[in-house]
Amino acid sequence: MSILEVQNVNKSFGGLKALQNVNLKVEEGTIHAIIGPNGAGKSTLLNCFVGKLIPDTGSVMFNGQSLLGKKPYEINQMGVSRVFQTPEIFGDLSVFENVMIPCFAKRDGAFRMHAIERVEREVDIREAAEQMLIDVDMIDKKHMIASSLSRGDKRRLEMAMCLSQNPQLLLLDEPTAGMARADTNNTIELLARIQDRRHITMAIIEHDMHVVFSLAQKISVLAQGTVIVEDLPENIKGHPKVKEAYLGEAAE
Amino acid sequence: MLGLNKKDTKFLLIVICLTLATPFLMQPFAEGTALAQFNGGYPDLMQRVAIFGIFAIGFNILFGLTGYLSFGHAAFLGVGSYSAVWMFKLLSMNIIPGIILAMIMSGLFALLIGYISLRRSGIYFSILTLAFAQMSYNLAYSVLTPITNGETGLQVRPTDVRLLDGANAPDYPNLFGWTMSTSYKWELGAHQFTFNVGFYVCAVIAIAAFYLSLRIFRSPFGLMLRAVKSNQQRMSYTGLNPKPYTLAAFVISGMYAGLAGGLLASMDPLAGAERMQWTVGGEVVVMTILGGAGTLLGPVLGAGAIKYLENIFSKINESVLHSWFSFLPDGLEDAVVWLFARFTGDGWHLTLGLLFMAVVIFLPGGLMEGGARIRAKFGRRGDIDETGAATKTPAE
Amino acid sequence: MDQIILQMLNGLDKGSAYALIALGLTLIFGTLGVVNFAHGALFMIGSFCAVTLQKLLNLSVVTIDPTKTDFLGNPAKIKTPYVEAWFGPEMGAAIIDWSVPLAILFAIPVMLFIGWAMERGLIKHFYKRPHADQILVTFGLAIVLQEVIKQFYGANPIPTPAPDMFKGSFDFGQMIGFEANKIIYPYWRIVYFMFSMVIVAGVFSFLRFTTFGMVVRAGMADRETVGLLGINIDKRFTIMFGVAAAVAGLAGVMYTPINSPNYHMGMDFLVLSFVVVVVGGMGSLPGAVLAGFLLGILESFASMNEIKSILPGIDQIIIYLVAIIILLTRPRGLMGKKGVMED
Amino acid sequence: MSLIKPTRRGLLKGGAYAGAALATPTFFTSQANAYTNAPSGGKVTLGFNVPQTGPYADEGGDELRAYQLAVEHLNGGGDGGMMNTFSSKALKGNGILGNKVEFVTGDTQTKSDAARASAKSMIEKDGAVMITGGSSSGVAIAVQGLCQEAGVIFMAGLTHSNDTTGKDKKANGFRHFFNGYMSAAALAPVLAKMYGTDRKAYHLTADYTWGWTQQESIAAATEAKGWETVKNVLTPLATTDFSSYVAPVLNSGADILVLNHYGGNMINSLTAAVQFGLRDKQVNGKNFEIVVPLYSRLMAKGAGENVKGIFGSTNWHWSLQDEGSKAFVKSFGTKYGFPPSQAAHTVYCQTLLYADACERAGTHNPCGVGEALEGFKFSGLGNGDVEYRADDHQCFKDVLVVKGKENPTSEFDVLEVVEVTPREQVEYAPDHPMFAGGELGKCNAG
Repeated sequence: MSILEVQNVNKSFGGLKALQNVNLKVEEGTIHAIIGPNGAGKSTLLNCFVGKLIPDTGSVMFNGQSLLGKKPYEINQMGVSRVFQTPEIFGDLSVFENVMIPCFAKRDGAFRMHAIERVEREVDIREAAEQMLIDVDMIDKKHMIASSLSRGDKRRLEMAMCLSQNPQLLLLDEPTAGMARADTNNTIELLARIQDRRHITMAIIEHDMHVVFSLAQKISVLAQGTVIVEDLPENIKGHPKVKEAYLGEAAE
Repeated sequence: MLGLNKKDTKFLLIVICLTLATPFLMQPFAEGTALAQFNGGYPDLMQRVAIFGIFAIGFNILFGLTGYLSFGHAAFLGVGSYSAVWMFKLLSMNIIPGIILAMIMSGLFALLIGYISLRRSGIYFSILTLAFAQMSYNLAYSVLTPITNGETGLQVRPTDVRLLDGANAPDYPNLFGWTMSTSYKWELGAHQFTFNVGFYVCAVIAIAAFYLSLRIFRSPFGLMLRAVKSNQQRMSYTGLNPKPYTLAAFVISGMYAGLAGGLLASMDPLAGAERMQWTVGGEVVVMTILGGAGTLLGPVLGAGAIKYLENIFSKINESVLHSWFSFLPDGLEDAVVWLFARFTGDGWHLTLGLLFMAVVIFLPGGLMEGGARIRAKFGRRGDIDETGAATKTPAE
Repeated sequence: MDQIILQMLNGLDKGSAYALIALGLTLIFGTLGVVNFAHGALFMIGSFCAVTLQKLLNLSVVTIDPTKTDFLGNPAKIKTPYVEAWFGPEMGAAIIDWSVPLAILFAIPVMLFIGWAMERGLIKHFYKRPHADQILVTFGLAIVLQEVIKQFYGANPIPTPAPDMFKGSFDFGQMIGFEANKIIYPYWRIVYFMFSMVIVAGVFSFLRFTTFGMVVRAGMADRETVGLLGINIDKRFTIMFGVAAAVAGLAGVMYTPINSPNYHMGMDFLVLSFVVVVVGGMGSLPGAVLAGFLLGILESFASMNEIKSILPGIDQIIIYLVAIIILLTRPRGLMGKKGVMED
Repeated sequence: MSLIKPTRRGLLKGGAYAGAALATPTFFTSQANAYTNAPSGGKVTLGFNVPQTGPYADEGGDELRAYQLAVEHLNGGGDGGMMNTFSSKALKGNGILGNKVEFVTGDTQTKSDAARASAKSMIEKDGAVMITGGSSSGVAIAVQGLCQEAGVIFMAGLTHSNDTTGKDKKANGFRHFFNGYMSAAALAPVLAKMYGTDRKAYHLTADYTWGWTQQESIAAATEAKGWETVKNVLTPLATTDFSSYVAPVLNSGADILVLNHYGGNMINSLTAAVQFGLRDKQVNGKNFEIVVPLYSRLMAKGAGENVKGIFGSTNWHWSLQDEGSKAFVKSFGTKYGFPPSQAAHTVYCQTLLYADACERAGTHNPCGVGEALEGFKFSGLGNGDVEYRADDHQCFKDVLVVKGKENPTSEFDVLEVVEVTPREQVEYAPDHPMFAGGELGKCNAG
């Protein structure tokens, strides 16, 4: 069963058509990679999933419910989390607090006036957050201020924040961009482990083919705003259309 | 105790002790000495420090936690004062109904202004709040005179209705018969200490206000507010709606301002339109930053520093200076007096301006950072250091 | 109809003052990202440049005239300004008469210097600090500046008249076919309007047509990239700060005949100038100018009796009301850029 | 309770007055002090509460100079100033009732809140037994109310609103300065004489209480002389550029413009009116004229030569030639090098009058002092024969009608006195509708 279903989505900015008749299905429990050359519309598409952009036409269905016109926090509450290309974390807060916040959001919803309760006494939340930090190997950095983390750790923290919500669908925007090979491998391993353990559906935008082919169970190739191929990884490798899209770009 | 952990309880106890001992702390010098000029332990100043402390604590919940800089909080102070005085006129000179209405009205007003202003962020938000406050001030000064008594300010009169008060009820603001202006004096050698009912009412309320703000700082709600300041985008992609959180903080801080306004009117039953002017709103901004925005105790220190300066420095005139420096030879005396007179008496604004600049330049975290540095210098990291969130580490 | 034209003229005139102050403020916002609460004080200092020059020109030789007495019955002191002694009475009197326009020449170097000194000595260290800190430090500076002026010149307004030839008014209405006395307008206000147009045009063409200006504009858009190109953008920004101070100062100099300067006037204009800049949109120079004129004109119309009789007190709040409406309908003011000062 | 004993000092009319059980311990009655801040130790402290920052700081500074001079004279220093010409001879130059006069100063900032805070600190901290000063009616009324509650005497400084001794009058408050009604009563006959009785007036009025009361007074007085009030336009206090209010005047058919403004507002509106060339115009076949009902020399200076030939009224002017005025100008001028302003004159008189009343009453008790001031008739302080009316604590005295001088001989020579309107002409019944609605109440000694 597909958890995310995109049908005939069009989006243009002024005269520029960023997305044209995009169709996409993400199956539950899989890792689905979206690849494509620069400017193919990958990030635009992702923005349409999380409520940052609203498509001009078409539909985006999540678990049978339309995401169109919903606010980002509503979409998240439905079970969609997103990791950004440049890590979006709470820079002024400690690592531990960063992870606690999504736990609160998961438990208490979009708004709750819990002004008299104490963070210290929220045992469930604290335990969940600590477990999450152990899972991502960051428990030793629990009390550090998030903005003082290394770039890799920031991204790992962001991932931990998303995962701690136990989302049904995790969107990852170039999770390994700018990482050293070792870090990249760690990330691949982490994602694989999570998928294995929690069966979270993931949609990944990625440039690094090593990452894509290590993780993805299905791949959509986006070029010039439209999905040109959607297939299993082994079929993508030698696909002529994909070659054309990438070579065309290289030729420019 | 009181739903606080050990550190916070200790911190709160220290604050309580300091507050209750204010009549001693602000009156360190013996009467009749030259330094007695610097004594600030008289009722009006102590009340004002406590009241503006409340105002700043409330402002800090908005600005310190969410980072939203409002220039319009003076409007809530004014609304609080007007509501309280109207209660004195209509219902009773007992301050309880006045203070309750002050908080309700300012809360409603804050809800309205906050709902509109929070549609924008950053400087756009600041200007929106400023515009609302200036509109309130201008109207209160002129067109709304029937409600506000304009330039003169709303005052109580013997002819007022005062439905709940019997024939023997006090003519001045009181708490069940205890008039705010009653003072007791204790002379201890050359020292004189004044214990004023009004001040202790303010002090108890200020402690309660401080306690509430401590709880908010330590609550999940407080954590969410800090998240608003840190990264709103991440917040909404984490399934949290920043708007109601910010609006709640705005309304809470507006009610704190209203409470302060109600107390001001209770200590001195006159509500002037100037309370709504942007300079008053700016003053609370300055108090908060000066003391240390986002710290628990900083805003109170800032409020104290500014009110002390305003009331004590402006009174040091040239004849006072002459009496201090009369031991110097004539020519030198005049020169020294001239020099000091630039900064005191009618020059007290200059001292104020220089203080702002010095604090921001040398103590970026405000007075609290100064305190932390002093403690660090003596190689001791006290408990307050962390619980007071004086350092840059977030108090978890 | 004549009333509308008249208020239009008034609006343009008020607007030109607002526009000039807002222009300088935006240069500082836009280039340096600094919230400068001392900008009103710069306007005030500009005004006091005119006062200072007038005082300097009036420095006098004092002679005792035994035939007259002063208020205490002592022999009166007769003062003859040095300029009259040097250039002869007529020429000297003419120089004194023209002290306000002459103050432009005096104010430009003074204001450039003050702007430069402020930026190098203080503001430079606050680029990376939170806006709240910038507000507090510049607010402190504004207080210090105005108190210093008060020490020298006292608190009362000081009359600084326009030159004689600009003192009267002329019948603008008759020129365009109205009856006499329908549309009367003072010469000096026309001069002020023209002057501000020249300044605005000057600043815009400086930014548009000189290489210096082009670099600054590029730096405003993307400071880091321009810095990477090996251009010393900081130095140019310092100069822009000086220019902004000079624009504020000149606005102040020319405003003195309209509004006798006092040490407090900067604070009166501070709030207003921020409102104008924000309504225009942060970081947009044309926006600042446009908003200045818009608010000036609306303010003038709001003070018309016909409108006040329908909405009493509307002239008290019009500026703020317009600001709220504009900010709610256009999130970044009239012409604001995304992301400037939104956090 | 052996250590903690309540005293009257610092007690702002507490529970004792109200008779509330909690705060009325019996030991109050055993107190030696019968009233707030009774002087002790051979010293008496007066509180001078004047604007030291903000637009009226210079006026406040001048008041402070006059206060210092008065204190010097009361303590027997200097040349004695107007003490020598004052008709009452109770003052001996040995302080007040033998107590050496000391003073404290404070900053009103021309804001009711700050002024009250400052006055309270004088009463609570410094033990001031009398508060005086101020440069605006809002502040005067606010501080007057405070002094009534606290049980000290308030000798008002510069306040011109009818309300100060009208609907906001207080038993503990006294005003030497004149008011809007008196300005109008003095000005209207002169205006009628100079400009004729068939005139149409256009009023620009500062949009707050003082402006309204003055406008009401002027309109009533001039209308009684046959003038017509064409229009009254309220201008916001914060206005700095009055062009849009001045511009429509010429087309309104009015031939007189009345500027009910004070301070910075007055300077700016007058400057705008002159710049718009109103005074060069002919309307209804008559020269267009401008009137500024309340003049202050210090402020008029700020308008430069725009004031030339413009009529107004003032409380006192240094060029007066009576003995009292001459003595004061000499004494002040010798000490400070320039002539005193009307604000300085008023507060000097107020200080002397207070001291004299204490001497005559034989006490500093506000009730005794108030009784001595009520109905007190005196002369020799400038302004001819003066009476502090018992009904409303307003001083009645001659009012000066002045005009901006055409050919000033010095920088202080801004105004010239056109007419000294005798006291009878500006008097009114205590229950005059413009002053109705208030009650003096009973004196409060704390």
